[in-house]
Amino acid sequence: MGFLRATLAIALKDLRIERRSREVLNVAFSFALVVLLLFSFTFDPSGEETRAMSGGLLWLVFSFAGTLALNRSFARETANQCLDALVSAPVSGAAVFLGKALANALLLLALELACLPVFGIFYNVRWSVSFGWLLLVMALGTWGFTVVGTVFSALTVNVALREIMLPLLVFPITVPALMASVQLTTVLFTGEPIAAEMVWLRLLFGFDLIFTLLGLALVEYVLVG
Amino acid sequence: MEENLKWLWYAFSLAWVIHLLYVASLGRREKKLREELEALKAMVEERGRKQKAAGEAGLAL
Amino acid sequence: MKTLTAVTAVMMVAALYLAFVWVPTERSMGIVQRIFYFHMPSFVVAAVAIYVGLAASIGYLASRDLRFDELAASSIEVGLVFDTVNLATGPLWAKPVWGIWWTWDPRLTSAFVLWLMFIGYLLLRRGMEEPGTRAAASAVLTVFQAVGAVIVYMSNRLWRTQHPQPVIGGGAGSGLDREMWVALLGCLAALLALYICLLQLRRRLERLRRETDGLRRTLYSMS
Amino acid sequence: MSAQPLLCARGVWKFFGDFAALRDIDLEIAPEATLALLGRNGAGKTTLLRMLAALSSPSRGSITARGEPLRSENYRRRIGVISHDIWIYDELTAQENLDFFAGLYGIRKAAVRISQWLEITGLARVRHRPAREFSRGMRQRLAIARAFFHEPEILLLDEPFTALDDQAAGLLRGLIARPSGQPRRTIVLSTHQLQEALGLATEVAVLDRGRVAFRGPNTEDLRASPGDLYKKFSEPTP
Repeated sequence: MGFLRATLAIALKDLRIERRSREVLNVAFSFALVVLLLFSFTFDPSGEETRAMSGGLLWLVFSFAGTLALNRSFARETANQCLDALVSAPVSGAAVFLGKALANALLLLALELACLPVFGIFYNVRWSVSFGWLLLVMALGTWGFTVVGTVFSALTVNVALREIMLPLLVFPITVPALMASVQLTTVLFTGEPIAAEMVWLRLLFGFDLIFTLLGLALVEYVLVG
Repeated sequence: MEENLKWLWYAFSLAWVIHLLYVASLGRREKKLREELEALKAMVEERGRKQKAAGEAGLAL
Repeated sequence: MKTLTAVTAVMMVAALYLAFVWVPTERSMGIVQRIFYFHMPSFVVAAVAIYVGLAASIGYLASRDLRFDELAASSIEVGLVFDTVNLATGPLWAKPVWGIWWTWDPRLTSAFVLWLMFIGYLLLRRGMEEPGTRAAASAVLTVFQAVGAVIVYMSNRLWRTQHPQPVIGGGAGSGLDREMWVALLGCLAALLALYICLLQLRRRLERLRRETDGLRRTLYSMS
Repeated sequence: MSAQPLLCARGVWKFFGDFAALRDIDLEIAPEATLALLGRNGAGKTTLLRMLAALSSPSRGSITARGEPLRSENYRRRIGVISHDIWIYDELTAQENLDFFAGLYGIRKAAVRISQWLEITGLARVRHRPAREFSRGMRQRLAIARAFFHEPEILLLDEPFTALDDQAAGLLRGLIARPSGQPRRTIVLSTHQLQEALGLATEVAVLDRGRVAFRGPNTEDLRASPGDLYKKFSEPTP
C-alpha cells in the first residue's frame, strides 16, 4: 500500500510542478508545431500517400517532443539535490521511478491529444473515426516510450550533454514500440480493420510489460550510489 | 569476374583497416594513460614528501 | 598474452587460406561471395561480445566488483569494432551481387540498431566520471539494450514480412556445402581468437585508466 | 559503552574507483549521543554521512541500525537529514513541500505537525508562497522544517552551520540542544570547526584520510586543551 501511495505522491508532485512552471508542455507543443510545419515541405501534404505516412509522421512528432519532457524528468530533481531527498526518504526506488514514469506518460498523452486536432487539420487526416482504439494505441505506445525514457533519464542525470545523450539512447531501443505504434496508427487512420494487426498490439503490450518490469527491478541500482 | 574481385578486395582491406585502426587507437590511448600515470605518480610522491617535511617541522616547533 | 597473440596469428593465416584458396568459389554469386567468410563471423563475434558484456554487467550489479565493469566495457567496445566490420563489409557484398548498397531488411536494420546501441553505451560512459556510478549506469543500460536488441530483431522481421523487400543473403546460411561450413567455422574460430586478443588489450587499458583515476583522486585528497 | 549502540559500522570501506574514501571504519554510536565528525576537507566526513543517510552503500563492510540494514524503509523513516543542499522544490510552496514529504513518510494527521513546524521555523505567514520567492535564510529554515517535521530519532547534519544565516543557525542550535525532559535524539554532525563541535557534541571522532584517527567522549580535558585534538586533524600524519 505504501508503494502505491508513494508512487502517486511523486507523480502528483511532478504534475503540480509542471502545472506551475509549464516548462515542458509549452516548449514541447511549440516544438511539435514546428516539426509538423517542417514535414509539409518533405512531401505533398494533400496527396493520397499522406494517409499511408500519417502514422509515422505523428509518432515522430510525439517522440521528438517526448524527449524534451523526459529530459526534464530527473533533471528537475537536481536543482536543490532533491533526488537525494527522494532516495533517502522511506520509499523504494521503484516507486520513485514508477511515479515519475506515470507523470511523464500523462504529460505526453496530454501533449499528443493537443497535437491530434492540429495534425488532422494540417494533413487532412480523419483521426476521430475509431478514437477508442487510437487512444489505446497512444497509451500503450507512450507508456513504452516513457518507461524506457524515464530509466534512461535517471541514468543520464549527471552526464555532460544530457540533452543529446538521452534521445541517442532512447530511440534505438524503443524502435519496436514506435514501429508498432506507427503501424497501428496508420491502419486506424486509413480505416482498415484493426483485427489483422493484432500481432502489433501484442508486441506493444509485451514491450511495455518487459521494460516496466526491468525498470522496476533495476532502478534502485541507478539511484543508490 | 574481374569486377567482382575488386569488391572482394575492398571489403577485405576495409575489414583489416578497421581492426588496425582500432589497435592503433588502443595503443595511442594506452601511451597517453601511461604518461599521465607517471606524471601523477611523481606528483603524489612529491606532495607526500612535502607534507612529511611540513609535519616534522611542526613537531620540532 | 604472447602465446595468445601467436596462436591468433596462426589461426588468422589458416582462416585466410581456407576462405580465399581452399574453399571452392560459389557458383551463382562468384568470387565476391568469399566476403561472407568474414562478414558473417564478424557479426557472430559482435553478438558474443554483447552477451559477454551482459553477463559481466549482471555480475557487476550482483557484486559491485569493478573488474566486471572492466570486462563489460571492454567486451562491448571490441564488439563495436566487429559490428562495424560487419556493417561495412555488407554493402560491399550487396552492391556487386544485387546492385544496391543497402536495404532495410530485418537483419541489416537490426545490425544497424545494434551498432547505434553500442555507440550510445560508449558515449554514456564517456560522459560519466565517478567509476562506481558509471559502472552501475552502464550495467543497467546493457541489460536494457541486450533485451531491447532481441525485441528489435523480432519486430523488424514482423515489419518486413508485411512490407516486401529485395531479399539479401536469403540463402546464405541455408544451402552451405560441407567445405563452406569448414571455411566458415575456421574463420569464426580465428575471429573469436582475435576478439579474445583485443579484449585482453582493452582490459589492460581499462585497468590503467582505473589506476590513473585512483591516483588523481588521491592527489586531490592530499591538497 | 553502556547502552546498546544504535548505529554500528563494521569494517566499512568506500571506494571511488581505486581510491578509498573511507578505510576500515569501525564506529558505534549510542542512542541519544551527539557525535561530531571532525576532519579536513576530503577526510571522508560527507562520504560517511551520505552512507548513514542511506544515499550510498559501503563497498565493503556493513553499517546497521539496531541490526537493520540502512536501506530498510524502517530506518529511513527514522532519520532526518540536513545536507549542503536544501532538498526543497522551488516551484512548490512551503506547505506543498512539507505535504509532499509527509506523503512519502506516510505521516497521518500531517496537517497539524506541518503547521507546528511552520510556526517554529517562522514560515507560517508565507506558507502558501513558492519556495522560489524565499530569501536564503527562509529556504534554509524550510529545509530545517523538512528535516525535523517527521520527528526523526536520528539526525544527520553535514556541515550544518556553515551555510546558515544567524537566525537559522540559532534555530538549529536550539533544536539540537532540546530542553531537558524530552527524549534526546541521536545526532551525527560533521564540521571542521573544533570549537563548535566541542560546544555541541557528547562524543568526538576525527577522520583523517578516510580513517578514524581519534574517537572518544567530549570531556573536560578535551575542552581544556583542544590543541591536541586539533593537531590530529589539522596536521598531516606521515
